[in-house]
Amino acid sequence: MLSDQLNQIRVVQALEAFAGAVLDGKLDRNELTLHIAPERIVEVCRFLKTGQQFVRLSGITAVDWHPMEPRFEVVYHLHSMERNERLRLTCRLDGAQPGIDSVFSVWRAADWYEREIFDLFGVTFRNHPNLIRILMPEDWVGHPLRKDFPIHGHKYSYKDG
Amino acid sequence: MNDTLATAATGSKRTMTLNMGPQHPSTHGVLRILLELDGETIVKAAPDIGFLHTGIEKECEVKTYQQVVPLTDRVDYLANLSNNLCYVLAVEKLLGMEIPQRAQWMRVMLTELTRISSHLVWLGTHAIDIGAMSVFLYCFREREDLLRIFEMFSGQRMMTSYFRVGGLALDAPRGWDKVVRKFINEFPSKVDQYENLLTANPIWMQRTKGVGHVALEDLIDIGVTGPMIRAAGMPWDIRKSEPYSSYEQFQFHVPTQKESDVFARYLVRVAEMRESANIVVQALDGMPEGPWQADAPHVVLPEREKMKTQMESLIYHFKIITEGFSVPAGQVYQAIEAPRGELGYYVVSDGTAKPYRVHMRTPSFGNLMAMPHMLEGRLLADSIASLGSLDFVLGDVDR
Amino acid sequence: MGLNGLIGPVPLSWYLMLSAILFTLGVAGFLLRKNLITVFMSIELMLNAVNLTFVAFSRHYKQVDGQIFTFFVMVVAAAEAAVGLAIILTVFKNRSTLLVDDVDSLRL
Amino acid sequence: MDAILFLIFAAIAVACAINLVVQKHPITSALSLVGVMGALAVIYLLLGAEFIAAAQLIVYAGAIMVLFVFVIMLLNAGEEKKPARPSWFAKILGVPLVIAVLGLLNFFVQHGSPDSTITFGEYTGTAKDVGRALFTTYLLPFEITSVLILVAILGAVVLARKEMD
Amino acid sequence: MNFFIISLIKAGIVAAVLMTTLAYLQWVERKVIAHIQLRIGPYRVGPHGLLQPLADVVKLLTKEDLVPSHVNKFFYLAAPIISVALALTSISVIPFGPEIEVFGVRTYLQLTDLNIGVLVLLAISGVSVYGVALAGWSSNNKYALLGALRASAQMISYELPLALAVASPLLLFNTLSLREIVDAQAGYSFGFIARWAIFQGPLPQIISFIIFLIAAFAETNRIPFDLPEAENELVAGFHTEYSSMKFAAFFMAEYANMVTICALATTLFLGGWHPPFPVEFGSNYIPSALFALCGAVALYHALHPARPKDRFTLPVFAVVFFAIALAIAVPALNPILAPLFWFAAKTGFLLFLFIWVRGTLPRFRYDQLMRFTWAFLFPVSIVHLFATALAVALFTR
Repeated sequence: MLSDQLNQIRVVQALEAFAGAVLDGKLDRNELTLHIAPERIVEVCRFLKTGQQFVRLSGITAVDWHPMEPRFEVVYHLHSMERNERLRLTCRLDGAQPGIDSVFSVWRAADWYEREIFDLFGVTFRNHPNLIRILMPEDWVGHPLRKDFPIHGHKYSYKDG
Repeated sequence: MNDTLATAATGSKRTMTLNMGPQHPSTHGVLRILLELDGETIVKAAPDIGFLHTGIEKECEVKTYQQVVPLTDRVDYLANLSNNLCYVLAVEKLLGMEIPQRAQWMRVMLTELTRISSHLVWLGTHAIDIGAMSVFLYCFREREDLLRIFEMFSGQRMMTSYFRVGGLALDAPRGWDKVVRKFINEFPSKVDQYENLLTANPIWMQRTKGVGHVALEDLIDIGVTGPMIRAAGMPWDIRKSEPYSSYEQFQFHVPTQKESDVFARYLVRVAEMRESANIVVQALDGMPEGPWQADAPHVVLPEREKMKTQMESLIYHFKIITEGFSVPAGQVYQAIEAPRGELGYYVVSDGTAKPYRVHMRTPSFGNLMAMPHMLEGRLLADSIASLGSLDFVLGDVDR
Repeated sequence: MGLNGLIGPVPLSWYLMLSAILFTLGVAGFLLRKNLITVFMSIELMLNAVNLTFVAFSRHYKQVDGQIFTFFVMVVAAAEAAVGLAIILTVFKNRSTLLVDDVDSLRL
Repeated sequence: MDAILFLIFAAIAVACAINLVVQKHPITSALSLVGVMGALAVIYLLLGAEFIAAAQLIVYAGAIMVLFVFVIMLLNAGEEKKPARPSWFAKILGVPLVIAVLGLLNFFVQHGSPDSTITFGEYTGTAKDVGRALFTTYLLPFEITSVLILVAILGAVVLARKEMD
Repeated sequence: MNFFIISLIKAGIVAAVLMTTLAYLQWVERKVIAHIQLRIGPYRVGPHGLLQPLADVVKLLTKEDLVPSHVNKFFYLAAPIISVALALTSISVIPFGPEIEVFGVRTYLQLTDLNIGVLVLLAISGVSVYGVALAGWSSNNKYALLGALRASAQMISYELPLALAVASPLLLFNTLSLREIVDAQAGYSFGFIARWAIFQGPLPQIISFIIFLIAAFAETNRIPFDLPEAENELVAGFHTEYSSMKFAAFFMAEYANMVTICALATTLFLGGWHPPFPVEFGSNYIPSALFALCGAVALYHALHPARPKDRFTLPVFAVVFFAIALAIAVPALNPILAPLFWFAAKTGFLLFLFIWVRGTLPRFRYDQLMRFTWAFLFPVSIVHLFATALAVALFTR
């Protein structure tokens, strides 16, 4: 499934142990992106951290590909200081009930990033210790970074006449 | 009077909840920390952020690529040029653009000056938090000079927006090198002044040594970057490990300390100021001549003169102004070493003239996560020193 | 005694009477109040009343011994306050109450 | 002059003492006690006991009572709840009994005490006198009090340190 | 009745001078700190901001007298009164100068001389904790309460080394009266070394002077011991909830305490009003000479004005300085003004030290501050007291 060029890369070779976890991959502008099956994300991450020296989670974010399906793409930026290497993992999630396992158990750094995505995109992270809104007020309706959320906010939109 | 202090008199533990912020002199902005105190010892610290959330990431999606640059100024308003640089580098990476040497060196020089200015604000506020009032004003004296330099270059003191996709906004003004050289020649002696007041001061050492310690493994696990992690003994600096904007052509050290306490962070940042000054001197000495903008007419605005005389330039100018330039589809993550740590811009392009998604991996956001670890079990007075050593900017946290 | 008495010297008995009144009030506070700290303060009031008697008699006999006694009483009161307040703190830590009536069992 | 001063400060002392007993809030009581002590310090001055007057303020008002206030603030002790209803017997008998006791005391004091008057300034027990007596005649008790203080400090420290569970 | 009239006049003069001093001390502090920090400080109201204290007073007086609804009103209002009353009372036992004769009336330059003057000052400083503690408690505010708890603990703790530091020179002088203490420091050993307590045999009291100063910083809640009002942790500490004149009262109490404690240090350790070297070497001319020098400098700057306004303001200053210099030089006034000058100069120098330190040092942490007094200052002062006692016992009698 992966191109030969990708299969040359050490990380990709190492990940062959996880059959079916890596759905796709891409080496673009010198950046490696691996497309991971959402249900396998935690074990892949744990393996990358312990086995492949990706000890740092640089950040997690999400992209909303509305109206495409699967709509949400959760993006993990991993970094290995020993190997001086960066790796991007992405997971595609359905728009109806977007949810994915939390990687908090792998990196504590995931805490706030996952809360931020929950807050701004409405993606839930299962097993997250404290999944509450972080940037928006607690009683906020909607998720601002979704593409169907108007830039002015609902309050000032003219949708309802 | 009995319930005034919201005391939880359950069993033998009596704790008091103290709401530090959002309006508090030491939270450096609108940060709210819910502290649970047992006497003066912090049992639990829960930061509450988002008071400065302005939705910059959302706003980026409706601007053209060039229009995003002024927004990045507002993210970390103390290190605006670093934000400019990071965004610009990310877009240039998407475009696959080559930037002329002079622009790259100019960028390096100005971001290093930004680092100095940002560290000066940190040092001043950190010192005044611990009670050393005068250092604050000394630091702001030098920062004032720096802001004047920024104004000279860009016309703005803080919201510079000086770096543009494809180069700089303007060529360097006349006489810039004299002004910068004058500042940078005097600057090391100014750092000596701060150090005279603080480094060997027994009270300063008592207040900062052994305070706010977090082990290196924890720091890495929590995602802390920048001077904080270097103060714990990890010599990791993106300028060295993943050089950008021709940093590989400069000689500099990465100062580190072992102790991972407030004092170590202080030493690291002060040493970084000196290193930055060193880099600026190198940039001044070896500043290459040449164009300050890339030769990419579809991205870079043409010169005024050309626009008025050449049809082609006029068309490009019109197109860039009205609809911007389209960027090939793809996604890039560009990380740079901002004053506070790893600043990363994740830019997704769908091939149009507006970024599809801009995510800012800001250092303050990642560093602030370490705060509960730093505060819990320590004294309330230590919280001030620890918070100061985190060096966060709330605009950077909330975006 | 008239108005003259008001600008003249003060009889010793007045001092003793003041001391008696203060002592009585101290006793009253000790018996009536329920708060441990207030009870403790009533004891201090009684000590003060006694001190006054000492000083008055010291003055009457023109000897300094009464003042020495007062001094010792103060030292004892200081020691007592330190230990007593420490005990009160401990009691409060363990029972979260300061009411005398609630501190009735011997174990802490 | 003497009698006026005495009466003013005696009145203050008594008023503060009554306030101490009557007030519900411990802090108010504590400050009333400070008032009593201040008034007593002035009365000591009238009696010519300068050193004791100063010591009264330094030790009693400045140290012991500050400790009380400190502890009250620390514990955030609130107002006393209304105490259990006193018995009707105590209510009816209490006030007359107090008056009777005071009257009786007055009688004995007036008649039993040596009939002398005290004039301000006639005699002063200076700090020098007190010091001389303290370090000669009363040296042993003085040393013992220092041991007492030491024991008290130890006791207080032990009590404060002890982690009870 | 003569006694009462003289006392009243003296009290009036001392009150007026003290109040002006307090107001201008604040101006001086702002100016000195400003110049340390490369600013110019108050400059707008009057020449060099000299009328700034007046403007501040007017501002504070006309501000709304705010009493928050959640406070314990009685104590909330009583606390600043207690603070300021005690702070102002204590100046009454400080001697400013020797016995003088004005219009045939002989009187001391002192409000009242008590046999136990030193003890009175200690007592007042002990009781003044109540103002702070009550302010914090009655404000019903967490920051204020924490500030008050810190303040009371700190003031009680530092009273010990303070009292012990005071006790050492008392062993030399053998008296508790402040007047006699100053008298005991008169004269010069070997004809030129002033017999101040810090120079006096058998054991110069320099160590206890330093201990006294450190404890004084803590007693007056100044940097590096200003934890009760550490604005970065506790907002404004015990006076967080206070505004307008009630706030000004705390402010005034702080400055009055500073003045008192510096005056006490001068009296106890620096020989009160006695000049640092004998009259034979011309110590009487120094004050006049100093003021004349000030006048000359002012005149010089008026001729070379840095700012246009200086051309008109500085000559006025020069005239005032020359007038003071002349007044001190007048033989009839010299015996009154020269001692006052020396007393004011020494106290002023100590006050300047307070301000200087504030511009330089960071502040301690609470537990460090407590450990500092109990584990270091207290033992050192006890040892020093023993040493002094031993020296006095061995060498003087």
